[in-house]
Amino acid sequence: MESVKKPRVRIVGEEKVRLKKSFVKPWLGIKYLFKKPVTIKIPFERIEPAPKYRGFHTLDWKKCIGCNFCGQICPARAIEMTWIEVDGKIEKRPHPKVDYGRCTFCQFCVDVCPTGALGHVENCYLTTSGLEEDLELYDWVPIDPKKVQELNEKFGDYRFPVERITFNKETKETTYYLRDGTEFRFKIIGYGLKPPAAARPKPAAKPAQKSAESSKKDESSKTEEKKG
Amino acid sequence: MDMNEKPKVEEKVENTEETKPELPETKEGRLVKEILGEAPYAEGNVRRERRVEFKVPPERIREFLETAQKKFEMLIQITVVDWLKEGEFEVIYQLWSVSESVHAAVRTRIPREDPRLPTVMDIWPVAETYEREGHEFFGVMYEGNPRLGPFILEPREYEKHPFRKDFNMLGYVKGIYGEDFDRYDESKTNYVI
Amino acid sequence: MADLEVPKELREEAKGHDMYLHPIDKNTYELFFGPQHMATENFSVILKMDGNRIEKAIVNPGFLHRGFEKLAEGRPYFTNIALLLRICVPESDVPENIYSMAVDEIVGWEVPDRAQWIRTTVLEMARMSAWMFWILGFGNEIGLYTAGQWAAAYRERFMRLFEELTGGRVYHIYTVPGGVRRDIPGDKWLRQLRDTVEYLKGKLKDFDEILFDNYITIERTEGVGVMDKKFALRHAVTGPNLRAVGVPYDVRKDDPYYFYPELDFEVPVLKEGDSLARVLVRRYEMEQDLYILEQLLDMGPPSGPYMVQDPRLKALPRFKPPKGDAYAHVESTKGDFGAYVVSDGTHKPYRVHVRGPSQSHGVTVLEELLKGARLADVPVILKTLDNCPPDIDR
Amino acid sequence: MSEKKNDDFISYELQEFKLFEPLFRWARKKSLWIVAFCTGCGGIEMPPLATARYDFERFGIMPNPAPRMGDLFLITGYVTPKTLKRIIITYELMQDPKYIMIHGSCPINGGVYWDSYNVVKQFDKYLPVDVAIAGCMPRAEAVMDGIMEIMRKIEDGTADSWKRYRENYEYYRKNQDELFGEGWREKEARRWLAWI
Repeated sequence: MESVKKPRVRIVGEEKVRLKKSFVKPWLGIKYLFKKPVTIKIPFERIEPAPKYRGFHTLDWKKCIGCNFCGQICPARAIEMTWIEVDGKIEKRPHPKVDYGRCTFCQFCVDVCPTGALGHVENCYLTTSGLEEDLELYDWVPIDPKKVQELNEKFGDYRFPVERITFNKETKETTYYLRDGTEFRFKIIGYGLKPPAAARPKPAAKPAQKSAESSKKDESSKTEEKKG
Repeated sequence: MDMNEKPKVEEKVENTEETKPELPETKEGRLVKEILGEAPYAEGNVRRERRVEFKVPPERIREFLETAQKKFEMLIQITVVDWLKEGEFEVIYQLWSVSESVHAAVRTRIPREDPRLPTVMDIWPVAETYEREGHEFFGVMYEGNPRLGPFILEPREYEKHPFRKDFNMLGYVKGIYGEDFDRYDESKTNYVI
Repeated sequence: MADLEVPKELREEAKGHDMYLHPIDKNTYELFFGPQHMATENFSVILKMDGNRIEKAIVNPGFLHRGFEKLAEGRPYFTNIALLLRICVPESDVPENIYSMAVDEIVGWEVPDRAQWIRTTVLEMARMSAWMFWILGFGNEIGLYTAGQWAAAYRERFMRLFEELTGGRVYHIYTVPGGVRRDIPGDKWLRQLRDTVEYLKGKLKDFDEILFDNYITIERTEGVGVMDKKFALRHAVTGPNLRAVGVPYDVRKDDPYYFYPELDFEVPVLKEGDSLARVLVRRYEMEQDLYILEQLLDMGPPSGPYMVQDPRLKALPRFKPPKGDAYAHVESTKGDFGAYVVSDGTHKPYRVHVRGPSQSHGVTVLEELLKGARLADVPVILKTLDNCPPDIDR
Repeated sequence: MSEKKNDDFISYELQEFKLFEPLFRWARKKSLWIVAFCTGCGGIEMPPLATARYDFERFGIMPNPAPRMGDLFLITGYVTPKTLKRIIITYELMQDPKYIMIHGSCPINGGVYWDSYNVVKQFDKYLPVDVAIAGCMPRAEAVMDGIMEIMRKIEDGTADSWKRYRENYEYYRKNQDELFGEGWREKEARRWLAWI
């Protein structure tokens, strides 16, 4: 096996790699006693995440067209399209609901969003207690980036913009208690690409086409499920 | 798309050749020729620079690997690919030659029903680990390896050989963790794409 | 000592209760090392001890098994990046790169120069931060905690650079088939990288003083866990562990990829094959990695796109490469990290097989090296082999 | 749960010492010892936290390998059934009061491994949880934030996962047995003995 020498590989042996063992040298580390520590004293000091750090999502509800590209690219199947009713008015398109119990913060969904409705901010802190009802906070329809920006400016820490989410399983009414005290209520009337029964009769042309498409897609997803 | 992909692979070969001034084609070619000279039952070809592959019938795989061992010192990996439609397992012994810097994929196909292969533990002792893995995830029997059995998995999953294509993962997960293992109201327990 | 055998009546009683009593012979006993031990990182070795000597060791992996290869078969090509990088946590760029390289080869993409430069830099940065992590682990195992404290602090510099470049601290999800996801954030970032390289170059001398020259390190590692060349090759040991037995095999030299053919660096080789040799080889490689980063910075990023231009990329979730298969590997700090990808023409890979370097040196080699070692040497052997359990489990 | 058991654990906070309870809480908060069983990938953020950069020893937190001396169990990432067995055994070895903090997506709802056959989907079905933090991986600062939250909760007495585990032991035990099968503790021990 001495033939392994190849012309391009520059091999360095013994003489350069080996060191001398020493008693004295380790003591030289003492010099760092007199230097400024690198520690970030967390409650008193803060380091900010880098710009464009992949944190929580934001969603411009007006721009979102409900195409489910984000749901398709998601490696964790964290995104579910949700039909929403705000103040008695049903949103024309479904919006993605992101589950931080699954999200990997890869932001591929942001990359593929065709209208740029889905975005992300640098916020990265979300701490709750471990009770079932507190963990509801991890599943939300992202709110408007402007609102998040406003909250960030107000509080200056990179926390999750919502403090508490209550979800009534019977009436499907969801309330977001934002950090600045405002409440944001809406009703979730269904999931999936297909408009739910409540939404179908009211809007006329567009959702009907949509439903035809989506039913096709649903079928394909079902076949996928069988394969998997 | 499918049509113009094959010429592209060949283009790649030419491109990589340019980066190295010596004649790489001859190096791999000579190596393949030398091995095929000793083992005429195998087929061999050069994929690209530093990549060669062999096709060997399963009965003579041990014999072939003993021959190949003289040139390829390391067994990098044993990959099992489950071709469900053909009803076959493709077992790929990936070898690396330290002296020649060539990667070889030695392919053999065995039936899916009764997958048996002789062990190569005595040629490369590291094969023990790879074979245990292949046995665990695909159920390939490597005859002569004494340590086949649950290795990474626990016995419950081990019996299922989870990497086989006909293992229904979602169904299995639903069986263990409950039909609706999603915590939230919208149950995301199916695939979207 | 013969009296220690289990009394007959006790054995009978145990039988009635469906219990298993192990006959005790002499001083032999079993010791479950891990998965809670800090040196093992979710990995367990069952040791059969005779007094302080290990008679037999059985590796018991699988605490981190998630079935990556099966999961990857159920997800589209690009999405798999976000999944596969979790195979190697300390240097998550390595699985990203091998997978991307293999897919590039299947599709036949020629990755733009700028993307190649960025990938090379990212890989080297990942190597450097993984070395720092290794110093931390190794220092802690032999009781030199100071070195670990420093190394963790220096690693944060690279973490910050990664954060600015990729948007993630540990999981970068940055290299994708066909290029990278973001461009370099600007010249400021390059300047910061150069500063960090310069800074660490100075600090390596400190590490020499406190860790590598240290009397304690040498006493603890010399002559422990010796392999010879034939053994290492037959067991497919790669990376620094192989270089420590005298085989100058480095994927960056032997199967060059990206910008490595244009870079000039040395491959350190020692002949002893004991733990000390493995440590020293690693120490020299740190120097070389910093030197490589310096050369890359001198070269400067080539201009051009950072992602391959292909109309197929518009429908990202449904991107379909042609049929084919490819094997790609890179040199990680643990050794030769490879991925074998088979495509059947659909939008999901047919099979992805990842070869983690610890698969070869973490099971059979470890079992062999532990035989006859003392209990106190177990962490040293584990750390100098640089065993990474997720490689084995996947 | 029978009242007898309830009495049992309440007797831990002895009536005679009720006066000193705030002092005990303060002491517990200031000396959280972590069981150094870093499961899953989040373990990589522990060394920066434990060393010079973030240095949680400022708060009296210390990684400690012995479960008997530990107070805080960090579930740093996904949990496979094989690990979960060890986690449960380790958790039961720990002395009361003990706290659990879960990191990142995976223990909450499966994370990226939502369809994996070998990853536990909802950790709080098997063991009670005090604090959960989001992120994949959570940044070191976010982990710090979670630890601060636990300290706050210990001080005002709302960190009660260990009490919940005692009160609802049957529920947790049932879930554990459903996942691993009846009698898994004895079986597991025997399997490894037979192995050697």
